[in-house]
Amino acid sequence: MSVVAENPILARRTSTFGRLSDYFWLNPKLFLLMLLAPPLPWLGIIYLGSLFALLLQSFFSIDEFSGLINYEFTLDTYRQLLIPANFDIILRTVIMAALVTLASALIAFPIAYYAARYARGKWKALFYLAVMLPLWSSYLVKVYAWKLILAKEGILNWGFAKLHLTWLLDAWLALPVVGGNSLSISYTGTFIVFVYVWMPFMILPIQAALERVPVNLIEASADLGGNPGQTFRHVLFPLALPGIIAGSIFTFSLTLGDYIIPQIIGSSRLFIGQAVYAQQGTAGNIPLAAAFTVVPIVIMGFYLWMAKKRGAFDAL
Amino acid sequence: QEPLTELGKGEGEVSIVAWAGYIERGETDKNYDWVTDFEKQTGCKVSVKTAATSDEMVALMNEGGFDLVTASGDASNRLIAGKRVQPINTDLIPSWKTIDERLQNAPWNTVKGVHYGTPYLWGPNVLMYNTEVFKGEAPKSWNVVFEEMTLPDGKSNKGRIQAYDGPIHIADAANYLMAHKPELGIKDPYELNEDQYKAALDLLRVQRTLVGRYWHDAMIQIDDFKNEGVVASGSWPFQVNLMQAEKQPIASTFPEEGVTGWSDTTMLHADSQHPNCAYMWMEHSLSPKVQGDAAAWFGAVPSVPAACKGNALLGDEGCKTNGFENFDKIRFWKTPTSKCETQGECVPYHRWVSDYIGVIGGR
Amino acid sequence: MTAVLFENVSRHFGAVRAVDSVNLAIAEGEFFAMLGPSGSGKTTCLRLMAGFEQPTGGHIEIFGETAEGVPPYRRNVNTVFQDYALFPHLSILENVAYGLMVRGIAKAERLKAAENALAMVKLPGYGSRRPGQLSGGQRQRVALARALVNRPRVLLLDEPLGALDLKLREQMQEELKALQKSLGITFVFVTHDQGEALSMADRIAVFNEGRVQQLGTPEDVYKRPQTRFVADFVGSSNVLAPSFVHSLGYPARYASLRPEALALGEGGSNARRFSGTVVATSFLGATNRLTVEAAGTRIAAMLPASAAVPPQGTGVTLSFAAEDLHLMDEAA
Amino acid sequence: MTAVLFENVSRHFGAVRAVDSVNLAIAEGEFFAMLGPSGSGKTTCLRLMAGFEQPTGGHIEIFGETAEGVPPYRRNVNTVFQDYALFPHLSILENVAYGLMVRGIAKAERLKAAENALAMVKLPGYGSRRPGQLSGGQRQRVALARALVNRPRVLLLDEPLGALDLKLREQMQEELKALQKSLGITFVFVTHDQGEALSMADRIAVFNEGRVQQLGTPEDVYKRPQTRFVADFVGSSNVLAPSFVHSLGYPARYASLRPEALALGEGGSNARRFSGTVVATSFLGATNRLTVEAAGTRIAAMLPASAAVPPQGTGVTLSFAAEDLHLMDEAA
Amino acid sequence: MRSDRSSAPMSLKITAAAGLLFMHLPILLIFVYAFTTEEKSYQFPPPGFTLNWLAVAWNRPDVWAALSLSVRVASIATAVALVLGTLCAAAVSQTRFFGREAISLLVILPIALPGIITGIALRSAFSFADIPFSFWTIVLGHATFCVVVVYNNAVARFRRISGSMIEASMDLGADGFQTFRYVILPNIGTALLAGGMLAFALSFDEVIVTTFTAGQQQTLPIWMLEELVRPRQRPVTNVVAMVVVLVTFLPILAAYYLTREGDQIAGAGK
Ligand SMILES: Nc1ncnc2c1ncn2[C@@H]1O[C@H](COP(=O)(O)OP(=O)(O)OP(=O)(O)O)[C@@H](O)[C@H]1O
Ligand SMILES: Nc1ncnc2c1ncn2[C@@H]1O[C@H](COP(=O)(O)OP(=O)(O)OP(=O)(O)O)[C@@H](O)[C@H]1O
Ligand SMILES: NCCCCNCCCN
Ligand SMILES: [Mg+2]
Ligand SMILES: [Mg+2]
Repeated sequence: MSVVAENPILARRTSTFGRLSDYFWLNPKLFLLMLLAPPLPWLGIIYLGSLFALLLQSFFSIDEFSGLINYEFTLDTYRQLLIPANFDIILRTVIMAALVTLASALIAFPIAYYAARYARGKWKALFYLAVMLPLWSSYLVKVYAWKLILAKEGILNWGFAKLHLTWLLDAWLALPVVGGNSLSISYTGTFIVFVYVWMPFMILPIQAALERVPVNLIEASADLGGNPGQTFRHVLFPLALPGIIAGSIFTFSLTLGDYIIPQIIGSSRLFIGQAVYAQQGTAGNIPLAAAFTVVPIVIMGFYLWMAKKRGAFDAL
Repeated sequence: QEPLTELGKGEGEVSIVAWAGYIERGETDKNYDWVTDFEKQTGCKVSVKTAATSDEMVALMNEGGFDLVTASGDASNRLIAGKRVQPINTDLIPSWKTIDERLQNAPWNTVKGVHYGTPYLWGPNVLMYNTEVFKGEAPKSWNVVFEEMTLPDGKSNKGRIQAYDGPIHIADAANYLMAHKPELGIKDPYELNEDQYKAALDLLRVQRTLVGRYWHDAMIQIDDFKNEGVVASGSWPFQVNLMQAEKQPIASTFPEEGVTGWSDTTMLHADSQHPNCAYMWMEHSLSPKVQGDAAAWFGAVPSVPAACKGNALLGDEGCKTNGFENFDKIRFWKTPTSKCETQGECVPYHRWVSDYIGVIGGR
Repeated sequence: MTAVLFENVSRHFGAVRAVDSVNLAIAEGEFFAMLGPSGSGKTTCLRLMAGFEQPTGGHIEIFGETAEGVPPYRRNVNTVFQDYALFPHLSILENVAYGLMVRGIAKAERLKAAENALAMVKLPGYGSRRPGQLSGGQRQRVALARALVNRPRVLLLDEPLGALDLKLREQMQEELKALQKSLGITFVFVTHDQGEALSMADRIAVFNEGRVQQLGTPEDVYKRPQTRFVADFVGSSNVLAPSFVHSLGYPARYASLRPEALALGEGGSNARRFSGTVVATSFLGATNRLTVEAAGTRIAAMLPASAAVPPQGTGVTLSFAAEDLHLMDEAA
Repeated sequence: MTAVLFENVSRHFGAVRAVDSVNLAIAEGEFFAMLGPSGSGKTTCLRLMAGFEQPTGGHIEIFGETAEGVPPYRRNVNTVFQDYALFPHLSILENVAYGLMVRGIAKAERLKAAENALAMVKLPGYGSRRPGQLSGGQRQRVALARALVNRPRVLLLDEPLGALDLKLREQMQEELKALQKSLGITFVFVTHDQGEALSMADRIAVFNEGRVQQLGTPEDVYKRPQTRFVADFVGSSNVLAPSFVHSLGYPARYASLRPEALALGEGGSNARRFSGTVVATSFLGATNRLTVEAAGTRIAAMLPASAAVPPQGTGVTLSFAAEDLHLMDEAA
Repeated sequence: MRSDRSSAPMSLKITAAAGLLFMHLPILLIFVYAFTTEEKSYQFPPPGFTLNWLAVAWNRPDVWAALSLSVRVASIATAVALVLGTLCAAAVSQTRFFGREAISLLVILPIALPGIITGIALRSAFSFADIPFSFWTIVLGHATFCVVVVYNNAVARFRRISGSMIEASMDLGADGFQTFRYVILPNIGTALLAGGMLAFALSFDEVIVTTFTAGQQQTLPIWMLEELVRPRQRPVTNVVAMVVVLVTFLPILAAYYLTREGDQIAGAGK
């Protein structure tokens, strides 16, 4: 049955791969370099390079009449970023992103919790698909579907009328700030659609985080006298937090940057994404557009840093 | 830059930045098609990028990659100043002579005697309204979109009107003030000193409280009139025509304060890759058939008076209906500059841009 | 007083009878061990006591009060989980103080109590660390402190020493035993390590397939196993078949014979003896293990390290005191 | 012939001296055990032999050939991993045939060899299953077959029985030993279980902190520990302080005294003896363990189960044969 | 793992069900309007039912052109993402080096930053480098943010391949390439497939980045945007959307089952 050599040390391999393999074994650093050779230039040079180039543009200015860029270092653009009209845009967007994130987490949590802790077997698969289907359905078409729902002549109004609840809707629309002429022309509408479109991004990370919470920690809490509410507050929630943070990277960032939703469902008050889009595309003011992008970059920078600290990357 | 001296063979394609409804190939209505034949005859395939505002057009031209643009007066001078467009050789455009003389040397297409493009269409910014709400009676004044009031149907105009989402709309406010606050001394709605400008913005701030959503895209405005309960707005004849074709209760009017308007020029990009096809298109665009069809479709006035006669789509009354005789009453879009004829020092366009964003944002 | 009473308690999961008609009466202050192979229902019994499972049949009382339907957080019973189940996001001190916190004890007071509990398990000053920064043995002690700080009337321990290595395990066994004595709390201890159960418990319940096979003192179950299963499972006893037992002069019943009861040679006049061939030997430090084949049966004998070990293949005679052979209840 | 030779081999990870100037000469055909506490460098030594680590100092030879710089796949040495490391995507047969496949042996031939190897580890007919469908003990045997099918000159085993439960572990110990004998392959076996090392190995190297503390036969290390560490680690010996040793009539040196060498009572005339108080007793089944405090030293004695156990608190005299006390090399 | 109490509290069931309903009703609406007889506006409830739009959509060449571009872009972007993501995952999980952490951050960045930033950054880089818009500029943008899904899937799987499995292979005589071929690839294969499918779906539906990197080319989402703003036959858009939902559903389903099974395989060693 002796089908292999008796030598304690086998001969060197002569095939190309064999030699290469020996070579990499002896030079692990070179091997690492080989692995990183394709992705690192792509992400580290092309992508990061583009980002830096963009940031650099924010230090130029634009000739107001002809719309051509004036390649001279200036902080003017940033001064412009902070004029009240622009600052409003930033504030409005960040508040919206925060609220959308909060609401997404609130709606996503029960779904994720159920899927993680109770759904089994076939149900679990069904839940997963039920989350994935809306997640991957065409973003644009979803947004337009909401336009139909929220319009003054739309389905929601129709439904409220059928239920004789139009007064309720009108009362809401009469409120300052959140109200408006119709839901599709109000912050309420923008908010609903943002939540709808980004919320699925929250479910899977929370579910993943919850699934990693060992059941016996929940039992331990009960064992030590914690009632279900206390167990949730002191054990489950803190341990699901990395998942919530991971999910909120998406909800927050996607809200910060989107320009399509507030354009279609909104009251013409700009969001950062629209401002960037408008400055870049409509006004051709690349420096100001670049300065606007600094806001999400800084915010997401902090966000990622915090997420990393909280171990949220594992839940992505 | 020296213009082309001789027309060569077509390059096979031409790309045009245009207003919605300006260049139709029969996709919405088979009868309105002035592209297919051109492509067949010249072998130049036409691609169109629609832009919703003049700013967008300027930005697209700055970015490059296009041959032609149908620029309004508030964009054309900027394009010329920025050297984004090139002078044209009118000799290469046989139909140049047929152009309405009022337009041949208009300040928005001719600088220091040099022509930058061929006039395409012109027209007014009309007041579009819902005939049911206004009980069949056209509103007399622009005040329905500037001041809170009860409309003939007994409900407030609040939340039921719209305004154009472009800084040039400040001129509409100034135009309104010319009639209602003569003490401001506005002579030209595109040339405003600080006080006049401030008064216009104040008026627009009032308007903001009445407007639910500003209109940016012609098609979306149509949607808003149909689905969002909007009943009055400054608009283009284009939207009016489309909705009337759909049997919507829509009409338009020239209010007593007069109107702003646009006169558009087909301009050639400085770095055009397909100048021959571009010249062919400019020539094509001046043919009475195209002029008439396009004017009919958009609800505009042709630049070639010959088009007013015998065009099936436009009809013989078409030019008159669309304002052929009102040329002098229309205050055409142009770019506000700091040096201005009427008062020496005016608020320049970049302030209009940022301040209008502020007004819409509630500042 | 009876701390925990099981009357015909069953817990079935579908067709699986995890716990099947178990009767137990654990006395107050007792160190009670549940011993059995994997899957025999020990953990399920413990979970029934803690309240994580509800019985599908029978009746449970804790200190005379009915326990069915009472959720875990309303039972004055605490558990030390096999893998400790420390809260990874809380410091050691917060872990230990957790039970007091959810009961609404003021912060200063509960932290002080937690400090004391940590001192009791010999981990003073470790309070500010996180569970991840402790070794297995230290975590085990934190789990213990976290349970004890609540002053439970019954402490349940599910293989608390399973994950520790030998040295630490022996040390913790002694500490646990001492702690139980000094506190006087009833301990219910689950293990599948017979040595651990024998050395620590006052009484042992031997489980198999959801049922209690034997319940008695360590000596009882070790020396007087009632079933073949117990004989085989508790210590590595030789279980002899009825025919072989008969040939030694006993009734034809199954019997157990401890390896250490066997000696080389003819033995005294009262001794019983049989002959066989050595098939294997091994050195175990304190003892040598001899495997002898006699009449087709393999029998292990444990000889003191001082005795000479006959080499493999030699014929030997082994003897034992007549009373060391234990006849079992089970018929042939 | 020397199968594996370590000459002053070191493997440092930064400041950590995982292996520190180790000298070993493992003979061909030997069953060699490496014993030591966690972190003492056993695994690192094994990995140096397999080629997963390169020494930072010293020299390694395998059957006389220099091993430094030779990647694992060119060493005719195979490893049985602690967690078996079976390939989950391959069938059992494909797992076992893997080594032959990558060497380019024809399919029919390698599958036949794999079948044979499976038969050798008593798993014939299991070839078509997946690793996930086997129990822990069965997987362990597959790992063994997968290594052995390559006819390695040295087989390295890293705590191969660590994950098995007691019963299975004892069974596998016997099987491994028998296999090694029949095949004649050199086995290098890592464990932290002293019992396992003592019962299985021809020679044992006791590791501590990256160094070999003692190298010898099981009897050597068990009965004649050279250092306190060895005495303490191998079996639970009593390590006696020089003063106490002196009081018993020996030179004032550290000494070890095995618990099972102690007996209750005065003993024979040659015996040494001391008196003390019983502080703890525990029943271990085959034996009783007595902890006695004498002159401030706690000493454990292992008494046969048959002997009566004096209750806690009584004064007792313990005796032992003079030669059972082992003086260590370490000075006071 | 031991299961929780067998059934969930009522309140949880209700909130979870309500959440799922919220997620699905609007999608249903998309489907409904694919069959309406009203062409110009979205009248509710729809005045009539017709299958006509399926045929109309089928015969629209612009739909096919956009679809074809989207499929080609998504395929190539996915392929690129597979290679880059796998290499990154291998480097991060199989080796230790300075800057390892930075790489995982770098990979996540394109998805963590809003698409509009990725979009205009690349666009201005293209214009700076005088690169004209083309198929490849779209692919470049998409591949950049698709890398992360492949990476995440691969890293998770690499983490579960015990290090000793790779050592076992080498120990048994397999060199680096053989180990990759016979051990690593079969074990990460399903994870890569799953990651690839998600990447495909992500690329297939991307509007914002595409807007900035496509120039005048029309991918399916760009076509939809145009169509939604300037509708000709509104229901056609819904038909296309519905078909896209149904078609993307298949790879998602497949990805789910692939990673499922993968879990069992990878977990079997424990
Ligand atoms: N939630 C459950 N659902 C189904 N079967 C279960 C459940 N919990 C336990 N079982 C089954 O009940 C039996 C007893 O399990 P239990 O955990 O009580 O055993 P154990 O004695 O603690 O074993 P171990 O020593 O392995 O921990 C086993 O067959 C187990 O599979
Ligand atoms: N790759 C490494 N990098 C840094 N330190 C290491 C590495 N491998 C091992 N060590 C350290 O070297 C020392 C010896 O480790 P080794 O794994 O050889 O111990 P061991 O005797 O096998 O322990 P155990 O019984 O726990 O397996 C330990 O302190 C360990 O932390
Ligand atoms: N359905 C997919 C939603 C689109 C999200 N795009 C994220 C890309 C970030 N650059
Ligand atoms: Mg258990
Ligand atoms: Mg080790």
